[in-house]
Amino acid sequence: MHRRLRMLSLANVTLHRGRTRVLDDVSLVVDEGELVALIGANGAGKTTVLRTISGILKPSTGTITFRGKPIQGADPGAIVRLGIAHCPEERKIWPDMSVQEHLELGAFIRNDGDVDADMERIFETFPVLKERREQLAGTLSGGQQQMLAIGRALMSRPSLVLFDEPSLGLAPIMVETIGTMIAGIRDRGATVLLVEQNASLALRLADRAYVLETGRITLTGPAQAMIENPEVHRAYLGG
Amino acid sequence: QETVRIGVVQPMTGPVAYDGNIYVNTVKMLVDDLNAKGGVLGKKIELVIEDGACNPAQSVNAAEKLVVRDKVVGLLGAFCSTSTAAVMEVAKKHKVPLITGISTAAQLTEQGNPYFFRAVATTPMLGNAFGPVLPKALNAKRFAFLTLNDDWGRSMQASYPKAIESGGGQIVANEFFQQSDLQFLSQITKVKAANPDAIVLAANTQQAVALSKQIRELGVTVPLVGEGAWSSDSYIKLAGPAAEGVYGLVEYVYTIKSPINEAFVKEFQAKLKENPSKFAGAAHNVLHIMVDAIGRAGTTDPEKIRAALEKTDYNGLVGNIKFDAKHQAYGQTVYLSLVKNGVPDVVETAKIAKP
Amino acid sequence: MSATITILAQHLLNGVLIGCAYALIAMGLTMIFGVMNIANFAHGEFYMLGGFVAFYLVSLMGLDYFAALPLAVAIVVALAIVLQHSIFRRLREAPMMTTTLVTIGLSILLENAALLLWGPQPQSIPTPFPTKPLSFFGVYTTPLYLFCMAVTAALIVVGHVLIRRTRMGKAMRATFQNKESAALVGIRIDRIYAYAFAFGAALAAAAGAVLGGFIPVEPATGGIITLKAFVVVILGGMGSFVGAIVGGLLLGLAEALGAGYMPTGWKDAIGFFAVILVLLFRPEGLFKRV
Amino acid sequence: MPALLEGRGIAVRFGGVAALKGVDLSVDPGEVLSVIGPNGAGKTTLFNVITGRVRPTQGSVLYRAQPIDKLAPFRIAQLGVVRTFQKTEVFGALPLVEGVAAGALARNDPDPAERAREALATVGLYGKAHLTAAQLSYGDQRLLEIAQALAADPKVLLLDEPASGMNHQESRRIVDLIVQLRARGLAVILVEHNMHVVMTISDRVIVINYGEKIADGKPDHVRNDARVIEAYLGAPQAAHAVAR
Amino acid sequence: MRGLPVAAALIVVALCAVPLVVHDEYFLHLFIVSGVFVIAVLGLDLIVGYVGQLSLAHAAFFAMGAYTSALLFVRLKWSMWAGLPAAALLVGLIALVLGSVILRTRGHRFIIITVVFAELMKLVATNWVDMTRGFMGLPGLAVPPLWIPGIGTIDITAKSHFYYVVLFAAIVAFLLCRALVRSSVGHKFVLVRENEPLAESLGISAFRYSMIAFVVGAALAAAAGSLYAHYVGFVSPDLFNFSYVTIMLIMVILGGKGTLVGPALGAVIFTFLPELLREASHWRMIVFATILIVATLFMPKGIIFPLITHLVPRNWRLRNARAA
Ligand SMILES: Nc1ncnc2c1ncn2[C@@H]1O[C@H](COP(=O)(O)OP(=O)(O)OP(=O)(O)O)[C@@H](O)[C@H]1O
Ligand SMILES: Nc1ncnc2c1ncn2[C@@H]1O[C@H](COP(=O)(O)OP(=O)(O)OP(=O)(O)O)[C@@H](O)[C@H]1O
Ligand SMILES: [Mg+2]
Ligand SMILES: [Mg+2]
Repeated sequence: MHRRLRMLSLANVTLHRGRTRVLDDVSLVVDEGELVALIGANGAGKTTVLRTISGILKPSTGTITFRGKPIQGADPGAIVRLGIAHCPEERKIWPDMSVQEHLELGAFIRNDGDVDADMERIFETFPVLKERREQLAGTLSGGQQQMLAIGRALMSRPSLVLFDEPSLGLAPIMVETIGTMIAGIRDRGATVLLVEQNASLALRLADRAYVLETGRITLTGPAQAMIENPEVHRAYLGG
Repeated sequence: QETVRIGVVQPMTGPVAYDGNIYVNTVKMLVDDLNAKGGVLGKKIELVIEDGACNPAQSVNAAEKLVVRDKVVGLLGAFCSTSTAAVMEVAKKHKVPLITGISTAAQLTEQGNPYFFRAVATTPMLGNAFGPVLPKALNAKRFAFLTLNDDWGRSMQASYPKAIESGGGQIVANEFFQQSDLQFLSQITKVKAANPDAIVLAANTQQAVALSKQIRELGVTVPLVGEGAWSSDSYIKLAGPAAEGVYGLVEYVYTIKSPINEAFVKEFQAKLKENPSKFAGAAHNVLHIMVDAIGRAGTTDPEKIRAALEKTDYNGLVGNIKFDAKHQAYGQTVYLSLVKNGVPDVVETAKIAKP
Repeated sequence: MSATITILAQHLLNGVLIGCAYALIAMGLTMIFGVMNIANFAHGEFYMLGGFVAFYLVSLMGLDYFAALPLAVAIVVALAIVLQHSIFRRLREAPMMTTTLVTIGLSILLENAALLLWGPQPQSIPTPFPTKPLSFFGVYTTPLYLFCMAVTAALIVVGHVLIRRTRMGKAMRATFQNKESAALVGIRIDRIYAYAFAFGAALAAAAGAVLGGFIPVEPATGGIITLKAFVVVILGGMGSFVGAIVGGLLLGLAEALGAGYMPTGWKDAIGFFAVILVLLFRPEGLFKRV
Repeated sequence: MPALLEGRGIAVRFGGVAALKGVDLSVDPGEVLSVIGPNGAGKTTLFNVITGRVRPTQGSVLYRAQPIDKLAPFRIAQLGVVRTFQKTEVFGALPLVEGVAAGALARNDPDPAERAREALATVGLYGKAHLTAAQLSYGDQRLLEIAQALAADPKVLLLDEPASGMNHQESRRIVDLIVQLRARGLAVILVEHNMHVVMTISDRVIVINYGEKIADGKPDHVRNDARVIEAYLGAPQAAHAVAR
Repeated sequence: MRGLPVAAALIVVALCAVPLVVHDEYFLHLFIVSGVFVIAVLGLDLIVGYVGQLSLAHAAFFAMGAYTSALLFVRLKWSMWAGLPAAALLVGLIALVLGSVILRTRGHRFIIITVVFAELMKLVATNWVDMTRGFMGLPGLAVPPLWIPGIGTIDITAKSHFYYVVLFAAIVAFLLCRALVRSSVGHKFVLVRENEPLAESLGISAFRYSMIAFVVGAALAAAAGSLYAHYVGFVSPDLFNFSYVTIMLIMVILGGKGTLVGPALGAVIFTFLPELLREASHWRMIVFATILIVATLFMPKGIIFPLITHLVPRNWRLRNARAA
């Protein structure tokens, strides 16, 4: 593999919520064009890592750099404008806004005219969203909302996408679609940091992976090696 | 005690704060004058003023404080009739005399509260004095009523018609509006439909302005005559052209020709930069009546002051004032004013008969 | 035209005029209510401030009426931004009860500040319109009334388009439905709060400045304005500009006709009953917020 | 003998969307019935109908042979038909025991706190009873939801994606729990996209697609149904999903 | 926890001693008014603090209680002893009817419909002149003598006497509310407040328990209104003014909604505060509003509750540490 450009790196990031230390000296890197998975048990801190990168939470110590520039402490708006999109856990859709409006706002930071074309692409992946263009998102089914949240995140044309459990609440057939879609994102040159409870899916898609346990990175390596790691297999893949 | 304390409960905030403040400023000015002349009983007069906000509960709290804490020998006030009615109960409980110069609701004196005195004509008394002459003075036969829907407006519509009819008039419409109304288009349209020769109104400044403007805007050109703000500076200024030719039925107007009034108006203009309104006139009356009674009682004992008040025979801005058995003032002059070129001229007078 | 028909026509015209005034009053409230989800009890005070500032600009500083209106709105907006920055910014996570209490406090504060600053005297804004009424077949109105209707219509269209059609309007709605994901698509939350609050205040101030020409303003005006605005907003549906105008017109017509043909003492009850009925049978208001 | 809970021809329309088009189902004590189907098929809507949150446009729901589709949600819960939610619902600010006691209180149980502690013990949260619900991690909150439902002493328990967002180990806990509840004689209706969970514990599976029932039977039968594979499992990957 | 009953007893003793220590009748007057507000505000706290619905109709219930009692006195010569329970009962019934309509709405709609109801009631009080004398109100209400078995008849018109009547009523109201919120009913109030759909899905009728709080709250407000009417001797439609409900809400929320001690203390503080601010004359309401806004912003849990939780446990901790 030739040397790629470093896209994102977290160095010794620590974060507290109240008195608890939720992230403990977390360091990880994502190179341009890579698909990196972050797996770990419930409450390990995966969501917290993503929220810290996208500027919702501020780390207590440590640095986060994007394409060589420090971004820790910047606000989420500024971070999206750098090209980082975050598809949040539990969808966080806007219940009283239509499907179409979600996608339009997904492209909030863009001024180019291609928004409609991108929207069509989303509709191709999730035809049901096209059918429900005018429906208020609050009345969509759980899985439909998940698709909408993914579509919204992609509308900003990010160079780095943070996915937080994109397969949550999706039917098996849709899980496959999502898998294909995420692989496609990487194939078109974007970079992906993927958090998933469905570890088999994540490791199947990823180039490299990190394992997070109670706020600390405990293991890292190529995805294939992880799948073969007996510890990982027992804890996250089931055997 | 070094001073003779008189308590004042008036609205200094809330919907009628403007008029309440005029009252308060007037009594302050007049007390300075009285003190310059030696005060009463050889002591200085001290005013203790509290905001009642035209709200009965606040007025009660204010009065309680004045009587209990400040040990005032007498109370002036409570602007709105409901607040006065509430304060009356406090006066009675603590046996301190209370004089109002503003609250005109007839019931107040009918209860026979021994500590309450009213130095102003009630609406029925005004109606009886002026009703018979209105048809001729306004050259009108068909009268329509459009008044505030409160005790004042209701008692006007109840008591004026007989008096007006006795002068040859006829009532063709009875309409009301609310304290909270911002516009009166529906009511005016209804009144207009009755084809009156004159409209009888009851309103305070803010509503009076809007009312007279809107009446003209809906193409009604007949004379207007009203109780309330119709001869006051603030009304005339705000209503502008709409105030021209409006008649007022008032207990006091600053254009009264008498030495005592002219002196008062001069001082008022000099110190407060406007012409005294009827509220200033009322303040002048009640303050002097109270001080006069304290002087005649020769003591600051509220009970004795109460007794002295019953024997009041005071000559002031509006002539002679006495109290009847129920402590209702009579004998004073009342005025019909007409706004011409921004000045409310007196065009007719009458005397309040003993009830 | 026969007299009864002339009178009916006059009542209808009155109703439309009053309805426009109500719609104008309600628009800013429906905006803050429907979008920011704050029941703004200080709405009437922004109205009052708009009226007073316009009065001072025209009457005391001799400014041209048409220049004074936007300037008055701008001044109130500046104040709103200060208030938003110092107070409402801190209330983003607060429950409804807290925000309601704060707006009640603000309304007391603004009313009494106005009292201290300007005194309790009611003021009416001098307008350049001829005061001579216009008569069409015995039905009367004035140029000022017509101007008010025109302004109302214009503001309603502008407001509706702004909230429903523009990027900024959509960003506002998104922000108040879920701040976090709004931030994640790049919306600047701080600005959105400031814009939304300022826009609501601007509409209130515009109403005060325009209606102040024929309804005198005084420091205590706010209370009744807020109440009427709430009634209209419930009738029409929260957050809906179309609802505000329909609710306003309905209330205006109901009051005008009710007062025209019923004992006038119960006039206000008509609107209140309408509100209760609407809430019972169409709890989302006549217009949903779509 | 009539089934414990029975739905007959349930149909629901939301404006233009037909969410359910005449679905039948029935469940008996000690039985686990799974309802699966693609996203938007109408599974949550079916739960909403059974628990009284949505009124069916057609059809009826019978509990112990009595119609319950006109009852208020709280009445239905009091009868013993209790659910959990797809999007986690807990009493965030309250200590666990107080929140879980809700169901017992609703039945006027003499000792609601004790019932709450039992329910917490059943799902394995007894050790965290001193925390508030909001302090729990997502996975623990999902378990808490089941405890809340158990304290209401359900006869029919409806679980909406209890294993979503759980990793392999954690979803095993859910499986064990459901097995335990079935052994107690509860009827369980399960909506779940985790095929491992569904295939392990279901006695029967029904499959809904676009509001219509397209299959009904034993797990093995359903798994190999061509229509189910096409609409839901996805042909070649089906094995994959199951193997996870 | 053994300190608590002792503290409660001390507080009651201190409250009983007020008229013996406070000879200033004006302060005594404020204490009496506070006591009346304590009763009303405890009722408001049930619906606002425990069930979590912001009702702005509470002052209207207060006023309706005052009117009922006043009308019974003026028209039928019923004394306060009969008028007070009658007012509580009647207003409770009205709340029941009203609640059956409006408790189906929630959130902002509920808030506003309660304002509208209050305004409607005010219109009734002003326009039903034959019954209520409209704006003039009903004057001349009297405080009846109190007959205690074994002691005989006592005149309680003096402030120092009436104070004890109000104190007694406030303690009864407090104990009643305490019993209610500590019962399973109170527990259900809280569950409904915390997550209404969830409570419903677990078998708790949000409607029924909101209704209980609403009706009991209204009855308490009416009882307070009745006491107030007879104490002041006068009722008028101004009792329906928005300012009353504002002040009651301030008492509840800044006192600490969802507790009983908080709103009770809030009632005392916010009866005295505006009066003490009289010194500020024209600035009075501005100062008051500023205090209100600042306190709401920076003390979302109320002023009293944080004080208690911050001061008391520390002392206890110390004491426990010493004991150990
Ligand atoms: N506001 C908070 N206060 C205290 N602790 C918190 C807070 N928010 C999160 N935590 C804790 O931080 C830890 C990490 O949470 P996080 O949501 O990042 O986990 P996760 O790995 O995404 O888990 P899951 O797979 O369940 O989503 C958890 O133990 C959680 O309890
Ligand atoms: N209030 C509503 N208005 C319009 N459509 C609605 C409403 N509620 C649900 N729907 C639609 O009904 C259909 C069924 O939704 P439901 O939530 O029951 O799906 P589901 O089977 O639970 O899906 P998932 O697996 O994604 O949770 C969906 O297409 C949804 O968009
Ligand atoms: Mg997570
Ligand atoms: Mg679902």
